[in-house]
Amino acid sequence: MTRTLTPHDVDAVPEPTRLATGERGGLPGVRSAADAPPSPDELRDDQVDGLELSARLAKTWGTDKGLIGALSTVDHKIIGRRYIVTAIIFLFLGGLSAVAMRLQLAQPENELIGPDLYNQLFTMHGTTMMFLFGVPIGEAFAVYLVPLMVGTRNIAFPRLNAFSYYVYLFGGAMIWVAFMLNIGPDVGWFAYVPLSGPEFSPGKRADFWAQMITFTEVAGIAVAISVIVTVFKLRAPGMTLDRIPLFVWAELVNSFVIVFALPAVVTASAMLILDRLVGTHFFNPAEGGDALLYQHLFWFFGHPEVYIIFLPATGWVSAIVVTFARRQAFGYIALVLSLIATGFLSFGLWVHHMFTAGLPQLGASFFTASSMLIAIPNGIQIFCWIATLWDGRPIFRTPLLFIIGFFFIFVAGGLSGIMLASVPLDSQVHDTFFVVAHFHYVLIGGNVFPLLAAVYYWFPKFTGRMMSERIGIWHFGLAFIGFNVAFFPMHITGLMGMPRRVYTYLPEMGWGNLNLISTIGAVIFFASFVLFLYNLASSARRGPMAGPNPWDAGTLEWAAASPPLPQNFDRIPVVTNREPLWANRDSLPVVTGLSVDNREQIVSTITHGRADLRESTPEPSIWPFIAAVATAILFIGSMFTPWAVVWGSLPLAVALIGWFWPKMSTEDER
Amino acid sequence: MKHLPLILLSAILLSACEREDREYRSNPVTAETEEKIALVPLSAGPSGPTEHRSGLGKEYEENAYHIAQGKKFYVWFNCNGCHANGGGGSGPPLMDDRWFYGGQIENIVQTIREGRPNGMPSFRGKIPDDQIWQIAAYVRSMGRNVPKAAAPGRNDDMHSGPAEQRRPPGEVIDGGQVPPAAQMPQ
Amino acid sequence: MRRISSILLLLCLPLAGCQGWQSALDVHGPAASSLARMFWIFVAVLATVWVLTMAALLLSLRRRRAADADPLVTDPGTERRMTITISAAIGLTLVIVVSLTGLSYAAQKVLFAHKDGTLTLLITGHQWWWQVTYEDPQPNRVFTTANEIHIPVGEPVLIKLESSDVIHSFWIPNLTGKMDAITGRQNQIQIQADRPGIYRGQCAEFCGLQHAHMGLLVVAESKEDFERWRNHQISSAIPPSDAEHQRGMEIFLSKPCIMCHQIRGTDAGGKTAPDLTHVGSRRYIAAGTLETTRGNIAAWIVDPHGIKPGVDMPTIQLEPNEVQPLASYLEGLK
Amino acid sequence: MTAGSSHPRPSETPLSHRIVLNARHMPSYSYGHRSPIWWGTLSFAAAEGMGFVMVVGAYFYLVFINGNWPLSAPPPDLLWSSLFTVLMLASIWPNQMAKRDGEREDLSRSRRDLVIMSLIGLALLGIRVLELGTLHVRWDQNAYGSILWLLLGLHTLHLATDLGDTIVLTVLMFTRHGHGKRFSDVGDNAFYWYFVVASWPPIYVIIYWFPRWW
Repeated sequence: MTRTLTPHDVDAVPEPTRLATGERGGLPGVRSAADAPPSPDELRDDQVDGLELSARLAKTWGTDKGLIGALSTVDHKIIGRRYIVTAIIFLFLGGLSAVAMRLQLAQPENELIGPDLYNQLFTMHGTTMMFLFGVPIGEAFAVYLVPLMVGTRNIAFPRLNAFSYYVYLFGGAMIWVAFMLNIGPDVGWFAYVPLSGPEFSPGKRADFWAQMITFTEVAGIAVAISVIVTVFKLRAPGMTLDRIPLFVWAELVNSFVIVFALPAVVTASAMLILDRLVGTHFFNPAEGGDALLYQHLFWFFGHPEVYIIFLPATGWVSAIVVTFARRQAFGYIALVLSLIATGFLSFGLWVHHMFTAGLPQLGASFFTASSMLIAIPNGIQIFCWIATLWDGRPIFRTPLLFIIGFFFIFVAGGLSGIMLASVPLDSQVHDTFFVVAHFHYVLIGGNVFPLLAAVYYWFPKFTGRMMSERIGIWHFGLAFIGFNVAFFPMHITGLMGMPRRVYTYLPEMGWGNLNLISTIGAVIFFASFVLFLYNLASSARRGPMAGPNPWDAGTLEWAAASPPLPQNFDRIPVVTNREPLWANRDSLPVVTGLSVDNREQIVSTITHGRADLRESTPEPSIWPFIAAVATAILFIGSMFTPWAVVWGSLPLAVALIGWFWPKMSTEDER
Repeated sequence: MKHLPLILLSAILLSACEREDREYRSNPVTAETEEKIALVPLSAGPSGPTEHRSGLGKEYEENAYHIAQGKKFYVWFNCNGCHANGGGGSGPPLMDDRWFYGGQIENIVQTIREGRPNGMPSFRGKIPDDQIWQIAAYVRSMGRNVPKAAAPGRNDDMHSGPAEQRRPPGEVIDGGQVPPAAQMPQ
Repeated sequence: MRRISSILLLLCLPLAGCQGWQSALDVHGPAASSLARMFWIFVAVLATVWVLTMAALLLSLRRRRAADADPLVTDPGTERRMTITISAAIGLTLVIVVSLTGLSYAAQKVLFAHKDGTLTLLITGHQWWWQVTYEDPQPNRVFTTANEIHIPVGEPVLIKLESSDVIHSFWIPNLTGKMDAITGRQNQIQIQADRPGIYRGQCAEFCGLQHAHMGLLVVAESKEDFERWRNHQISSAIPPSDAEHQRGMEIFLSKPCIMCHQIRGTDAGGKTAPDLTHVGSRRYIAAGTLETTRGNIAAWIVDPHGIKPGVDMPTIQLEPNEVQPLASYLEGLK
Repeated sequence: MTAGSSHPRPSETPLSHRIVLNARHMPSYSYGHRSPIWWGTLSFAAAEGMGFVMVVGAYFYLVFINGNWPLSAPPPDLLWSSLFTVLMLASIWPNQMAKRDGEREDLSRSRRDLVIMSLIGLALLGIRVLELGTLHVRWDQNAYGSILWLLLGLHTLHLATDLGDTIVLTVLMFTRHGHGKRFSDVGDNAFYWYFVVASWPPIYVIIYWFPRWW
């Protein structure tokens, strides 16, 4: 065998000129403070080494103790951990509401749950899974892992990142508290007007839904921008575009999709809440509005949303397949290009959610074609992963098992999606349990199974301990069986004419047995999650210790300690290969010269990843938390009076000024 | 101090859920609510007529669902035939603060149920009691005499002025009094 | 084992899906049958794709690499072979996708092509029942009914769909796919039944509390039966034939019923609830929820919210001895 | 170590370091696309621009749904809005100066430019208030009024946000923080102002001229 690799040779570290730009900070002819030589009093990491370096950096980058310290932290790992835990709590809440619904549907004319509660339950289930779990979980992993994987010490805009977490938390808490108070939204997770409009949804229920959208979208866009800039500007020297880990590529494309898709749903929910609260007529046909406008806006976001949920999962799959196949990814370029293609195509499919709305036929068939076309980039990804496994030496640990489960389920879901892309077929199965089955195959197969794999895979990095393999196998078995038993029969129930979102059905419809099977499956599936919870809890305390790199993986996060120290890396690594740890098994090439006493990071160039600046990144601050509280007050207040937008913006402005007001840092003292 | 959040939460709980509760099946099927409301403020003797209000009215006029139902029935039962959208026509306006027969919800229920001179028919036996309460709650919302958070928004209909929730909170001259402007000169 | 079980489940699909009162695969109309045929073509093609992909996946799990191989080292020959295989697979995917799109488009053109028919219905979705108006050039032959439509066999029937409140979706799976009834718009769909029968449909777009109980029946019958039915529906309600019915009618007319319901030929003229002129001739009441029997009618009148919580039909004050005549009268409105 | 059994070389200790580059003398900040903040601003502008695109899309959707436009209202007056447009376009010049003087790290000129920009922003906000009085339609009158107010409100929101940002930065430049990296912030603030300016002409044409042509 011969070594055929990336553009550059593996072993040789490129010349420093190829790793750094060497350009001045100020413009030509300007004596800029940017180019002032660093203060000689400031300790730099070429002056200390070893444990002392680690300890000093940990102090510089650490988070203060106590509540204020915890709320002020800007450490991407702490925020990321909170994000992940919160999203998984919402996953469990969504799961519980699903089990409640399944119990109600277990037999015809069951009287366990009435229509009002049932409608709130399925709305909460969908809303939670899509907005409070699906979108945030991908971003949460990005917040934790992307800075580690690109070899930097913190995410770009760490305060914005902290702010986004609190906004997300408040939004999620708000809607669940509303649900507990019997003010939960009851209009479905896409809240079609006029049902969700002022006339047919009295009270505050739909307002809570619409404001929850605003909360999560503000949070989502903020994180997406942090991730984009982290990937663009904070990559370790030498990490050219073609050496970016596939996971990071997936999160990057995902962030772009978020930035361009989320404004559509914010527009839709803003129009909805304006209709409801100040009497605008966007969706009132009697005054020139149109109910379908809402559907267009919502699905212009709603379909990319599916890919916002799926794209990070492709990143997890790529990372895990490569590690456990013991082979670098086959078709790296093809994988990256299909990610980008998926991102673009996802904006051209939205009408296939509206095939039964009576739109012009020719337009509809255009969307059939584009919807089916997305099978191509997804097919390329699937085939490349299979090829990687084919030429590898698969090691069957729990993460890989879940990935295999992902293949089985996701491919089936993707194929049934092709049926839904066809206008005529969709006219039969649209809004039935067939669709319910389809999107659970796609979403659980395409997101939850990879997520579980990812948790098993990165748990040692997050906590320093391994998860139990024995329980993991049981977890996988139960989850796989439970899932299929729960959701496969739904294809048939749907074809037998059962519409979705019905709280009960007549005995003579003949759907009873299939529904009972689904319910049994749902209970098994939920049991597997209880097992998962137990595994998490017991492994976090008693699991065997994991070293920095328990799986012998190749990407940079495994060069950091498990769990990583606040500074991530004692020195910023220099990247010479797509899988740096596989290419540098004896010693890691690094950059020195960064401050030990101040939070300095390397800023690099976008394409070639050449080190350009050593910029300082923000210190911890309580202001993002205060700003998030002010934002929550503004958003919640505006559901009750439009004037909250005015008076609520004052505390927000104060918080933002506090946030951006420079502190007395050494930089300012000079 | 430790229990403060809990107390706060239960306080919110108590205040919020009533407003959003959806009680479909009205109380005892046959019951007509036991309100004793004077039809007119006149009575023999020095004191006014005794009244008894059960407090049921609050349940209706602070509940968004009931008011919304009332809004629907207001149209279905053709109230707007005489009262228009509250501005009045052949019947008196309902969105101002002038009430010939009292502007509390109990008075309005009484008016709908018993009818009034000069054209207001009695709907006893024509409209079930709980729907009368719902309509009365809606009538109360026309002059914004209900909590803002429970008042209805605009309808998917032609625009006929700001929706009930966007009107300024109104004041009602209490039970069965004739406003000064409508009194006979002494 | 798991694979076998899921394949077994897949095999169950045809068995289970083909029967059923409201099944999309139990076809009784030309549209539904071509849809079902297309569905099976898709299933066959896509299931094959799935099986092939899974076979490739399972084969790929064999360990081909030496235990101590460097994960960065790849063999150019293998790379080339895998590239060719994947390109072929992608090419095949493209072919499949293009042909399925073509098939879909062709079917769409045929299915949704306008066919000439004589009968036009206006169906209005309400929360939570269907109002049906049979249109006719002669105004005196226009009539309104609810939740049950009759159509002549073998004839395309044009249905105009409107909504009086929120979005509903009209769907008779045995006959054809669904179409939404959207506030402020009018959509059209054609249905046609090939043989006589009773087909059930149900609202398919979530429309609020009682979305689950918003069914309707399509009764397909011979042209003669249909005309007989139509002429009967046009006529006013049959007057009460005996004392009990007479008393039932009196109760009906003295109660809140008349505020919303209409019985043509009596003083009851409400327009906001289903027309009851021939309610006894309909197979179901409460929008496909209860079979029309005297007992069910009584149950529905006495406690509508026990059957459809949240429905606009109120609970009314009735004396115990009023229920029987009322139910009996309504049942008699054939 | 459970993972050890099936894995070739799990590592338990951190790798040793091999120094290949020294960053000690790299600049501590820079301007334009070399600075992360610039990319952050660009991304926000992209997201918000998408918001504008959505609302504009909704505007034309409603136009085509209705056929007649602007429904039953007369088109809005041109006076204040045109004045607003002229001032907005004129602000490009001082804005460009602020950017240039910031890049030159010239404190006194930057201060002057920022004060000018703050005043222009305030004037624009004032004109906007007057402009709102000449629309001849309320947001709750019909769908045309609704979308018109939404579009204008969205732009006003951006105007107000950037004005607040400019004022804070101006104050900052008059404190002891007015040096070093702040100059880069001046450039980024100017960059965001370009976005606010650039988003206006299309909206102006759509709101004020399109109804006259339709």
